[in-house]
Amino acid sequence: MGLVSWLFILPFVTALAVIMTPAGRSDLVRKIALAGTSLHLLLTGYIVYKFIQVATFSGEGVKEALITQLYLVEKITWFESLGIQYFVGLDGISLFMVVLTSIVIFTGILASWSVVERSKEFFALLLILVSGVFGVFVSFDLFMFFMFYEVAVLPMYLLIGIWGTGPKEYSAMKLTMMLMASSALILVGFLALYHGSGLETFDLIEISKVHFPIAFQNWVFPTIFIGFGVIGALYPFHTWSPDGHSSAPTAVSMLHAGVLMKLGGYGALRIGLYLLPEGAQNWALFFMGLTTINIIYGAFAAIKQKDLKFFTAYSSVSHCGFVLFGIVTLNMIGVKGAVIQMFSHGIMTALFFGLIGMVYGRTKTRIVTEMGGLAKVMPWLAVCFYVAGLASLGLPGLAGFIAESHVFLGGFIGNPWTDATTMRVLTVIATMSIVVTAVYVLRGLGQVFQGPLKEQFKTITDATLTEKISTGVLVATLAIVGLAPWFFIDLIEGAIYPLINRLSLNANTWMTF
Amino acid sequence: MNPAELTHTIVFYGLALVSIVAALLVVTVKRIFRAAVALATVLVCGAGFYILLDYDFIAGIQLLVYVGGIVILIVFAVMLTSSLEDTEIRPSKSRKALGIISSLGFLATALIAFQSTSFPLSAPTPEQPSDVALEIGRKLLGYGSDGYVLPFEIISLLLLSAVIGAIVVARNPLKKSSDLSGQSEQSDGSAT
Amino acid sequence: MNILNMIIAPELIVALTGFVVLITDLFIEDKKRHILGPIALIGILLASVSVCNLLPETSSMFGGRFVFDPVAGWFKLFFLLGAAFTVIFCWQSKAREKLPSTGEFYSVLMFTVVGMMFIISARDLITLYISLELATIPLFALAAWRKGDKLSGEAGLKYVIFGALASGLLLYGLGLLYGLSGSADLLVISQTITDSPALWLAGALILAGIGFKITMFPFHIWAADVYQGAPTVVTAYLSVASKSAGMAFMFQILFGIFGNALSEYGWLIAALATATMTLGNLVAIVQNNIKRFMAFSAISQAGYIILGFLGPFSESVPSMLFYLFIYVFTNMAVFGVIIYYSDTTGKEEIDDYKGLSRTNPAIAFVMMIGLFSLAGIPPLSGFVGKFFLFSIAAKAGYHWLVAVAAINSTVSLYYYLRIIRQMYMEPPAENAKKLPISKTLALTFLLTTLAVILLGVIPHVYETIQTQTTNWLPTLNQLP
Amino acid sequence: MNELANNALANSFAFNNAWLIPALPFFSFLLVGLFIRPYSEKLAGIVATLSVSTSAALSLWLAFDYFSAFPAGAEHPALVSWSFQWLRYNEYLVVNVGTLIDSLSILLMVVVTFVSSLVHLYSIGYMKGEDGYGRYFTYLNLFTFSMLGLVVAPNILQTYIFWELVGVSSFLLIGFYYTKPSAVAASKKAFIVTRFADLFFLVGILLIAVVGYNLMSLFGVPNGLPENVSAFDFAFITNSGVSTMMNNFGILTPALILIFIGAAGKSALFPLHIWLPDAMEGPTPVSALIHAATMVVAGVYLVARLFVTFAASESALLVAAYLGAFTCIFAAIIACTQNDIKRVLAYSTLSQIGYMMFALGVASATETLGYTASLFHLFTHAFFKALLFLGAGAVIHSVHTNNIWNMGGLAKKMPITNITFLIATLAISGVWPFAGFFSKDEIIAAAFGNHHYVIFAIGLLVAGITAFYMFRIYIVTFLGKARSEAVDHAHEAPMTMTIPLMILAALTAVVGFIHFGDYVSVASIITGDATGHAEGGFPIWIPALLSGLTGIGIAWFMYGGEKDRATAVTEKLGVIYRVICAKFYIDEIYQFITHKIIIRFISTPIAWFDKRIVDGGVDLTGWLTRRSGATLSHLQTGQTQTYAAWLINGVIAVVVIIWLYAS
Amino acid sequence: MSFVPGLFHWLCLSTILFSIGLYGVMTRRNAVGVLMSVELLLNSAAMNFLIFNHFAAKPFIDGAVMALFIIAVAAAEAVVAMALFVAIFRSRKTVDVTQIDTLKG
Repeated sequence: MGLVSWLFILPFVTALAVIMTPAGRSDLVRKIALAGTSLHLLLTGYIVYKFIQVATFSGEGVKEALITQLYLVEKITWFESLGIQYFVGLDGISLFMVVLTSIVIFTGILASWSVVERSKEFFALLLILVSGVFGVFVSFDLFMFFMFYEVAVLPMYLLIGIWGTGPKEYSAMKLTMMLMASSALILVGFLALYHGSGLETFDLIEISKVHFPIAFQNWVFPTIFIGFGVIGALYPFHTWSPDGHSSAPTAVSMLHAGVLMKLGGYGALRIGLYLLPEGAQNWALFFMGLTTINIIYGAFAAIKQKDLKFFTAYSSVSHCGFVLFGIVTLNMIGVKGAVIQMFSHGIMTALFFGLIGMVYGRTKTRIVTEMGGLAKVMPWLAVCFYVAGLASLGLPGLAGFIAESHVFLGGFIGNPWTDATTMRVLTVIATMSIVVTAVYVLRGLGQVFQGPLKEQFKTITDATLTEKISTGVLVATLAIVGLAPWFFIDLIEGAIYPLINRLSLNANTWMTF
Repeated sequence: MNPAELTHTIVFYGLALVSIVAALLVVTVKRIFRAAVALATVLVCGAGFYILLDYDFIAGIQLLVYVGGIVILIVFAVMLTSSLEDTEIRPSKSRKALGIISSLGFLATALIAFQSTSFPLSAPTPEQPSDVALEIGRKLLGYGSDGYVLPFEIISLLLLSAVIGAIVVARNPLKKSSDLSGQSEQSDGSAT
Repeated sequence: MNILNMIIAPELIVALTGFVVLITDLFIEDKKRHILGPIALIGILLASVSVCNLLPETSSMFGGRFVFDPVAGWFKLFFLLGAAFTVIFCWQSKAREKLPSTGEFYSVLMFTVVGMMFIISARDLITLYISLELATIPLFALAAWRKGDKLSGEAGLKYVIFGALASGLLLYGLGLLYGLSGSADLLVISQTITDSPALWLAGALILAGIGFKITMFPFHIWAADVYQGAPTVVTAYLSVASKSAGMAFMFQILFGIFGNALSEYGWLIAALATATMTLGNLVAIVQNNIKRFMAFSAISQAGYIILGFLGPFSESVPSMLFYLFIYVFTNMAVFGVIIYYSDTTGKEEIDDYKGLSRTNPAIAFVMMIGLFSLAGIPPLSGFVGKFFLFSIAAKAGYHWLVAVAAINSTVSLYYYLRIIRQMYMEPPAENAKKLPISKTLALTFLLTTLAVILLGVIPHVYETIQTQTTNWLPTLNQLP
Repeated sequence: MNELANNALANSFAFNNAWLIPALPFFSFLLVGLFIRPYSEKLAGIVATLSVSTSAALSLWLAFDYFSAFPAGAEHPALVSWSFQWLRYNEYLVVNVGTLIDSLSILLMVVVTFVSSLVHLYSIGYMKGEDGYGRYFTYLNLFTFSMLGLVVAPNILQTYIFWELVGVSSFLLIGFYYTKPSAVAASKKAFIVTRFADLFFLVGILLIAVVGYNLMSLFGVPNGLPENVSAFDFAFITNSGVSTMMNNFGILTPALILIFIGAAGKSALFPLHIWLPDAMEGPTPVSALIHAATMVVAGVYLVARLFVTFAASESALLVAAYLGAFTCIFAAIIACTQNDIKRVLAYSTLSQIGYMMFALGVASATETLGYTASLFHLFTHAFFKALLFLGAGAVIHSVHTNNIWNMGGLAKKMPITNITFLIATLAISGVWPFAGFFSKDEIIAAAFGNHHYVIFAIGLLVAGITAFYMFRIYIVTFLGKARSEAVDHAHEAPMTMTIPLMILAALTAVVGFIHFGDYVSVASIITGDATGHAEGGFPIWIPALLSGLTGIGIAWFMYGGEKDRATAVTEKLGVIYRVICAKFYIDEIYQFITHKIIIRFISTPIAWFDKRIVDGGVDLTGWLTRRSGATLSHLQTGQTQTYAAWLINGVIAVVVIIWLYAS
Repeated sequence: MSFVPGLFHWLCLSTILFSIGLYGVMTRRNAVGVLMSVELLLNSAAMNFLIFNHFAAKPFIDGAVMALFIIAVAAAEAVVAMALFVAIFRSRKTVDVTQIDTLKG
């Protein structure tokens, strides 16, 4: 098996190892899971190193490319009568997402150090979920993509249902049903692509060589965009996220909000925009309106929330709105912003949910008004919480600003197919979210960490070592991405050129970058 | 209309009338035993029809097997499951209505369908093959492309398994255990 | 002529096993009755071996009346597989699920398998009808096998009446076909019939016969009551083997007779498929009895399989066969657990599965894998099978139908998850304890779970079916 | 730009690594914050102060080098000494983080580093014994770093980045005493109000950048600019060709107004001023540093940096002028009625910034005197306002109360603070030898010079009012008899606190005499030369000095004597007094808007809508499927005969459907 | 239309018998009655085959063979059905189809 396949086989193998451990030794289970994920971190690092060596992402061949250039490719025929292959590879975007997932699962395992009840199944399911997510990010065959997508979605049900809190069955069932219904839409889209392309293959690269008729694109693009939008918390379909996250255990909501919601953005980009450019052009304005509501709606709803997890869930609804907003701006800067926002929001929400889990572990309550003045007793967590909060409101020097500035700039520059003034008006409305985000972040964190310390919280301890490492790693990533964006930006840019070139391939005006 | 055709038509309509009345009796008469008798008359008229269609061998089989065997079997069943006199209570009004509507509906659709399709009639060759029975016998055991030895074998298996099944289901258990539920049945294994 | 390579060998072997079991049953005492199961199994094994080495070629006997081609071969394997599982479950069930007079049970079972094998190989109306009746009438008796039990009796009664009515209608339809074409040979019929109202009536009547057999929408009403009433071993057999026989019969009719007209009536099949799927899924949500629940799940699965008749036949025949193959394994895995659980604890309600994962995790895992495969969750084979079927419907242009089918499989996931919720999320009842399991049953569960997981991932299974059966339809029409 | 000057500067150490000036506080922020703070608090204070003072020395050295290379009166070029490509959106939108050195940035650098090091020194004494001592110095260093980063930014996006960082560090510092709910609320209010203004600033930047980008992609890089210039760079924005083109596109004025709103938010001009008085919750040295000398002048700096573009668009400067003037008079009036010493100083800062802003506003492309006057006032104001705050800090430190009415008679107890406070009060009132006189006089002259007679009148009036309220608090706190027993055991502040006071006092005395015009000025488009000084004509300083002295007189009259005539006057004013005292109820209006309207009428309905309608929709579909499942299951009646009916009618239905379809 | 019984007349006869059989299945309350109606159905189907054989496939006699087999199948069905009715009668004391409906929902 080549290097890239190990990305999703390693978590699976760790899961098996976790299941195989003898029943008595529950602490051994956590250690194996940690070993597996740290090994995975090394693997990702090595792959990034190999990728940078072999990939060219700024030469002039790249600017005019029309087909995504993949690296470290492995291709084995699977069902060759139907044209299904085991087709795995990496390009700028998926590498970026792989790094994100690897970091989030590593910190996720650390953050769930205290899960004791049936920990074997918990860690096994978590790792299977992650191997599904890795599978999605590296597979370039529609059938495999869909298969891993559903593998990623299903363990959520058991994870929330068994280890969750509050109305766990209801929210687990609602979450699974909405995500599976969305995968139904995606399935229709994929099969339409498979048969619409005329050539007998599920290979993404081959299908991208076909120019689909406009009418065909006009109905397939919204199906796929909405299908992926549901998991990317697109406006009317986001209701599963607050319930799902608030009753999910810490590591699960870290993983889910951090990584699974990015599948939506990634899928819309990789399948929707890449294969159906004209469809994207016709629908861009509609979805831009929807995502702007998404951003503002999520932010305003977050102000009112009393429960910390609901508060973060609505904030991630608003931030995921940025991702989809960036995609429908249809220009290089906007789409690049969308990808960076996927990464930065992934890290941010993982940090948020991790910290909430740790605070909940100590104060046994998530209601904001019941807590107060915790900064005195747990300074480390308070600092990390504030870093996450400031990153989410887009403070320069942290990852949030880089992504948001790209998205706003992309929105302002516009594209030749949508009318510029409406696009700019929508972008201004979206920019207003930085104020609303500031309001709810500071309101929430102020109520929890500042103000006089309540009696019963006097004896709380600060972060333990594992918690320090996990939050430390996430904060460091936010800072690195925020302070030194230049080294990975052109890595993404190289991967986005084909998408943008295809947009103007058949349109009359040639898209200036 | 030469005399042969005339008798043919008269007999046809006579038999048709009798069999339809008898069929109506089968489905409507209150006492089940009378229904069995009506069924017998329908089958006999059926045999008559077969003779009209020049298939006297089949008519013979019909009389022998159908009327002789199956009707007698039904009579046994009637006696075993209820006393001769007890009458069957009338079906509810709505059930009767539903029955009439569906059956008439079916009749209407079928007749309209037959009305409007022209069936490919085979050329009216005057002479019938010398002996239908011989022909049938040759067909039944024929191995060739037009023989039906395979269904002949299969029907034998069918009859065998039907009989076995019937015996297992209808055998009355030796012990008169009050609790008839399956639970107790297990204790003594299958009664040979 | 060596008996094993005669193309009628499989049928003969199975019939022979039937007789052997019947006769040995006469001569052994009560205590040794449990050896009958293995004898039946050996017979089935022999038959499948002979089917396998006959598989790739196509040849005919009795002057074209009896044909053995790859599709028939695969169908025979499905019947044998279904029968094998039924025999194992009947043989292994000790307490509540133990059937009276097992000797007769096995022989009648064998005879029905022979009937099913003849359906797919028949090439004329009479053989087709008689083998269908052989495959159906003994089932009436099987359904009522546990004569003491009221429910089993009622199930048998309903099955007899409904079955007799359906076969009456089917017969009337076949009569019309015979009338319209003047001959009893399927090939001749398919070449002579032209579109006429009488043909539509004949088609509808035959559809009734088919619908009864594979529990399609307007004709599925009997399924729930019979599945619930009949002994669980028979229900398993009904849901797998009888449904495959129905599919075999549908192949013969739709491909054999209406082959060329099929594409025009695609909309009818699409409508029936939608109705069957949706009804099966919706009603399954509110079921509490596990057997009745499996009945509606089987009805919805029938809805998915019919999708295959819409698409181009070179691709749809292999996909349908592949889906059936997976369906046999998955359904038998789930029914195995149901039979085992009701055998050891005597409970049939969904809520009785509370906390199964705590008391015996292995059984719960087998059940979960089976249910997830039925729901079509990757990477299990159920998903792969469904994906290929939906892709056929998409190729035929019925995108709306693919959407409906996908939404239906999501709804189906809802009620499969209801059981998994009981097993994994609810705390076990107090007196729940680890249930004893025999080695053979454990082996069967292992086999089914492995098959369910590996069939989807390993491509060779689908590839072999595909290569052997793509050009089946044309060969169907030029045999003498 | 002659060669000699260029190479003289080329090899000067200070110029080449000017980036050290902002970098030093950053490194010390990391060092102190992460490592030193947990171990020893004292060391943290010392290291922090040392780093800021070294960067102060460096900036002085840089100033010396720069002005020796470009002597006074000559033209002062803007040179980018060091920069690297931080973020590349596309080839015309590139953010090169670096250091831009010109007279304006040097002025600000000197002021910021100097005042910051004094405040650091002062805080060592002031904050002794407080818990979170190390944390305080880390925040202070972070603030100094971000302020310096803002000042040296060569492009507008880097300004925005450090603008935000300044906002965050002020949030942290205001909320230093986070156990006090009022401090938490104040810090939150400050951050949100500035963040609201930054929204407009960001939109302004986006507008200019995108239009610039379109221009460059259509017409290429304007001549006279380096090849790799980006649409964000100040060089590009202030380029006259570019601004004229943008003007006739009609987007220059709206963009500049947006940017001005951003500046107004940070410099707390009228509508967005509410956060500054509350910011007094933070420790006093913080108020001294942030709310006197540095952060609040960032807005003025920004307008000064873009002065050429502002001048190119007609109405942008007018808006600045009138808003500045109004804030000036508005804040001055309120200052007269406040009882908390720090609130008074806060409002006085508001009014002085109003001065600076309207000084810039009255300047124009041709008459650039206002530009120099405003920056001169910024320079002098930094010193005497910092002195006032530190003095007030010393007083509060010893008397432990902010309310001036329970102070009084402190002159004897705290002689040094008294004298230094007096010098600063004289300076701000515009009395001759001290700095305030020169800079304020120049502003009024500029207003008069550019024929803005209304603003000129306001300037004069406010000069008087300033003198009045400053002397009011001086007299009440230092002279007269002690009004509470706390005053008895008041004692002089320790050495570390009095030394900065004395240095600042000396500076306020001396700095007025610098010929500011030669150093900091912008060439007027027409005459080409910088008009540093108001030449000849009517000596404006006379009326200015007179109004100052009258203000002092009135204050002496009302508060000097034993009879407190002040209460008499306030009764007569009655309701007017109460309105002013309540700061024109602006805070309540904001409170109403934010809490009542936003929380009640927008976010609650959205949260409710989300729960009921959108969520309800999903649950409805779930309920619907279950309901239809139940109804369909009733079709299974159990009656065999109905099943038979189903079968037969099924057949009939199929035939009929085929028939309908076929026909 | 002429009185001589052509194909259509015969078909009318067999369809009428068939529909009466259908009516019987739907309304007869006694299980044995239902069985009798089923016999009617099968008998009319057999007649149908013979009619078509006589009119549409004269020289061949496939129809007749089919009729024979139908009689055999009818017999088998009757056997199983009767056994079932007897078993049910023994356990429930009634063969009234409308009362045997415990399995529903």
